[in-house]
Amino acid sequence: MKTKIEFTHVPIVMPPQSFASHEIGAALEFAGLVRELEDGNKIPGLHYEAHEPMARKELEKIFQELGVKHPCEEIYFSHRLGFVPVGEASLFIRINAKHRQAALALMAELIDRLKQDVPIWKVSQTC
Amino acid sequence: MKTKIEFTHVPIVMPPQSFASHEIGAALEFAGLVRELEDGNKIPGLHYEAHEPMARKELEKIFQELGVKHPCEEIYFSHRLGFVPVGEASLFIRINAKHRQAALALMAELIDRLKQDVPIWKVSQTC
Amino acid sequence: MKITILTFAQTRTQLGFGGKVFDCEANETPREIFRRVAPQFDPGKTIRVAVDQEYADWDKPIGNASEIALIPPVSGG
Amino acid sequence: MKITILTFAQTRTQLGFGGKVFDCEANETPREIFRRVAPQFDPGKTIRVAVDQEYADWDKPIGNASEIALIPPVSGG
Repeated sequence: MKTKIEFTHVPIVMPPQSFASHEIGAALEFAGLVRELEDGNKIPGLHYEAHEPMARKELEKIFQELGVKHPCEEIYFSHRLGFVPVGEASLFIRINAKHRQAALALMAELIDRLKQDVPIWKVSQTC
Repeated sequence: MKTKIEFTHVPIVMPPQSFASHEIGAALEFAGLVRELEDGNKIPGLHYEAHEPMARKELEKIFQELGVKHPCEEIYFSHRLGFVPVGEASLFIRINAKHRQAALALMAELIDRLKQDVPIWKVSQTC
Repeated sequence: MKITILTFAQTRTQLGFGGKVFDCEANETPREIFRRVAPQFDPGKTIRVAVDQEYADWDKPIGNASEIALIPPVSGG
Repeated sequence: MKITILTFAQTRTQLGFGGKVFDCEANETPREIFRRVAPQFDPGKTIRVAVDQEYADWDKPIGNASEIALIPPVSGG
């Protein structure tokens, strides 16, 4: 499984798709966008921070673990840090796989694990 | 829920994203690609055909039904018909939702239902 | 009355046409119509029938429908 | 030996620094080190600790580690 992790302080730009093989049947992309209402309050955006080297290590562990359960060919993961305005993407994940079931299951579990174990924090404006 | 269904005989071109509201937190896109091996045999591509007016009706029914279980804001559905070469997309689905769980669940169930009930067929070259 | 019969994928090969208009009666069922117009054709358990673009019962009269379609197992995506 | 202590999100506010180097001993645990360098800080049950960028036990000696990080509940995505 080919994996790539990026952290960026500027808007996430999705790299163009280039399929590693003709056996990829499912290309799944997820973008997580900052919503205008945070706990019922209108916000201009969110600040994100990370323990970046540890986040990379945790992500690699999660990729390996989930890749065994849900075999996929490629994972591209990008998280924005710093201020992210409402309507822009804080997170972008692309998963390419032979079969859609593996791609969908890996995507769902990866985002769950991200929100449990990967040292990234959103900090609201007032902090 | 805003929905759009397209059938096209030329390569699928994803329309640019434009988020209907600042409350969309999850943008999920799935592309189904034609794989080189079909039942173990190398193929140049697949032919797709549909009972198009019935397929639209079935899809609208499925959207409404799944949208109740998994509230989402927008579904864009495009299926290519005619010959689709290996490596190109036969199917493209975009789902925008407030929350990722609804988008992921709707995507998974929509594709399952598509493959059960929507009158679209892939016909291998030898037919 | 007239009914349009549509076929897809392997049913088009089996019946030898994609779409064709036949005479029929409102009290005929899809199964009866196909027995009459394509006696060699057996829908078996896997081929569904759609009447006016909705999945329908093989053994329910078609009423004032204008289209019957044979729906072999679908394989979109 | 020297240890770098990193803090994030609310723990940075609570401790008043983002990263700082302290003296410590290999047989000290993260809990003991924080009691010494930030006596007012209580990790409670929700703040985890990472030693050399791996989740670790609050009560296990740090050995020859070079970094301890406070990991309050994460909220990426």
